[in-house]
Amino acid sequence: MTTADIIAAGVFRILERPITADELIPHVLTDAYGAVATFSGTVRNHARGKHVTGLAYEAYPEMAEAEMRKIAAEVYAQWPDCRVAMLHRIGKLDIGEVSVAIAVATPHRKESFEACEFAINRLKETVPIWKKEAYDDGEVWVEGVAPSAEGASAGSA
Amino acid sequence: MTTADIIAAGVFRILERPITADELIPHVLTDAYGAVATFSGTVRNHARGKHVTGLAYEAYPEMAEAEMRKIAAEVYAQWPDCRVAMLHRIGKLDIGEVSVAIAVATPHRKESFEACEFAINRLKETVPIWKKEAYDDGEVWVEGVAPSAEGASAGSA
Amino acid sequence: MAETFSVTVRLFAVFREALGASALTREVAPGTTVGGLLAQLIAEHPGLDGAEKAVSFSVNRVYASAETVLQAGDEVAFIPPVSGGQLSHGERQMSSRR
Amino acid sequence: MAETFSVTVRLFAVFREALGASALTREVAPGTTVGGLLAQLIAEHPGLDGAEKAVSFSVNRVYASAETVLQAGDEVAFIPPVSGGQLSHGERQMSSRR
Repeated sequence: MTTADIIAAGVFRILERPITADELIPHVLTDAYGAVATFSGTVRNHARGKHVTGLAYEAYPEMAEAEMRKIAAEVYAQWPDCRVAMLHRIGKLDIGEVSVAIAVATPHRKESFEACEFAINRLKETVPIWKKEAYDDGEVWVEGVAPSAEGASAGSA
Repeated sequence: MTTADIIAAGVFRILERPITADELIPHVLTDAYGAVATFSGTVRNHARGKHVTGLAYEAYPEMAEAEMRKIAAEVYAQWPDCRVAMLHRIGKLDIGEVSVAIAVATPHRKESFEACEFAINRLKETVPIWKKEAYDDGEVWVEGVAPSAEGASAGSA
Repeated sequence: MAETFSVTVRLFAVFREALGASALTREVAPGTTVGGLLAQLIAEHPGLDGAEKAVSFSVNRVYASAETVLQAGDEVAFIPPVSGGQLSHGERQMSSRR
Repeated sequence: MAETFSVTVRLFAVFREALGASALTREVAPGTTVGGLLAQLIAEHPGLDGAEKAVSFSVNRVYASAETVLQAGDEVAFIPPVSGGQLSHGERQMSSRR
């Protein structure tokens, strides 16, 4: 299989239901791999010094999944012998629930951690997903990183 | 709770049944944590250039669990605001099955990866667990790292 | 004046809330840029004041610069800063494209 | 000659297989070290030839040096190299105690 085939067959999804990292393991683990690193992002009860009472995620689903596949291509360029899969949940989440899950399988463990951390860092930078946090005294769209246009200048107006 | 209390209440187990990383998440995640990194070690179909047909793990269970708790103490010394849990399976395992699972929860993601990778590296160095690999042409106890006596000289005869 | 054509605008987060819609079909004049379209919408919707500060753009689901000239049938979106999240304790996430 | 006393020996992996037991109670003379006890067992069991090369020791479930002098009731084990595993592709694991 080519890298494009592997990415096309991979799991990169925006879902409106509870997600877990373990559900990704069958999609990344092969008999040749001995290591699986996962990352789960969960909803904290505090953020920006405030008590969080609720949280909702919104995505641009088609573009978010396309950006996840681009991240997978970046992962495979750096770690050719691995498999990565990613899920992001949207909608309302409770404290402690998983918002994002990534799994990376590799032959040996060092690369599984490296590739998994790279993938979540890139996902937080480029995948169009937004978070609205509710506090005791109101709610706000959390301002994060402004993604930049591919290659050249930043897309800021 | 003191660190000793946290370790005493933690999950550090040698088990003779299938294990998963996700089963550790409820034991490490609190409402204040937003990140969980896990590592699962799985049985590969190849090792040392040979086709692996089967594998069995054996442990010194009481000492293995005690060594896991020592690793937890090392983790908490370096990353005071986290929780770690570890499982290792013993007995016969099939290709693709999970032999070791570690989960680390932290407020933010960078520390979850760092602490989880530290924990699995230390587990592989110090926890008394042995692996017998079966190949098409025989079987062998896999030679790994000789643990050294605490502090001073190596325990090699 | 040349004939206008239509583009689809996908609206998310603050944009969806300010315009009360998750998508709209918009007539634009030839030569209109993505940034120009945003300026039009901001002028029409006071609730978007300041929304242009940190926004990024996509055209046909790919990040694009503000200067991108729209074509008939394009799907445009204004991308507020993505949710990001803290990389580490006390540390703001550093964006580094590779 | 001083009276002997008994220690428990836990046997794992190659030791368990060579001695055909997972534990045994052994009488030792005062002053016997953990390494000395291993030498006795190797002398008695030709199947253990070479087993002393990489082995570590534990006394009462804590790693101990070969020179540790046994006390009555001690639980001793000979710890073959732990299973380790490769840290990375093509790289042998580096042991670094911190």
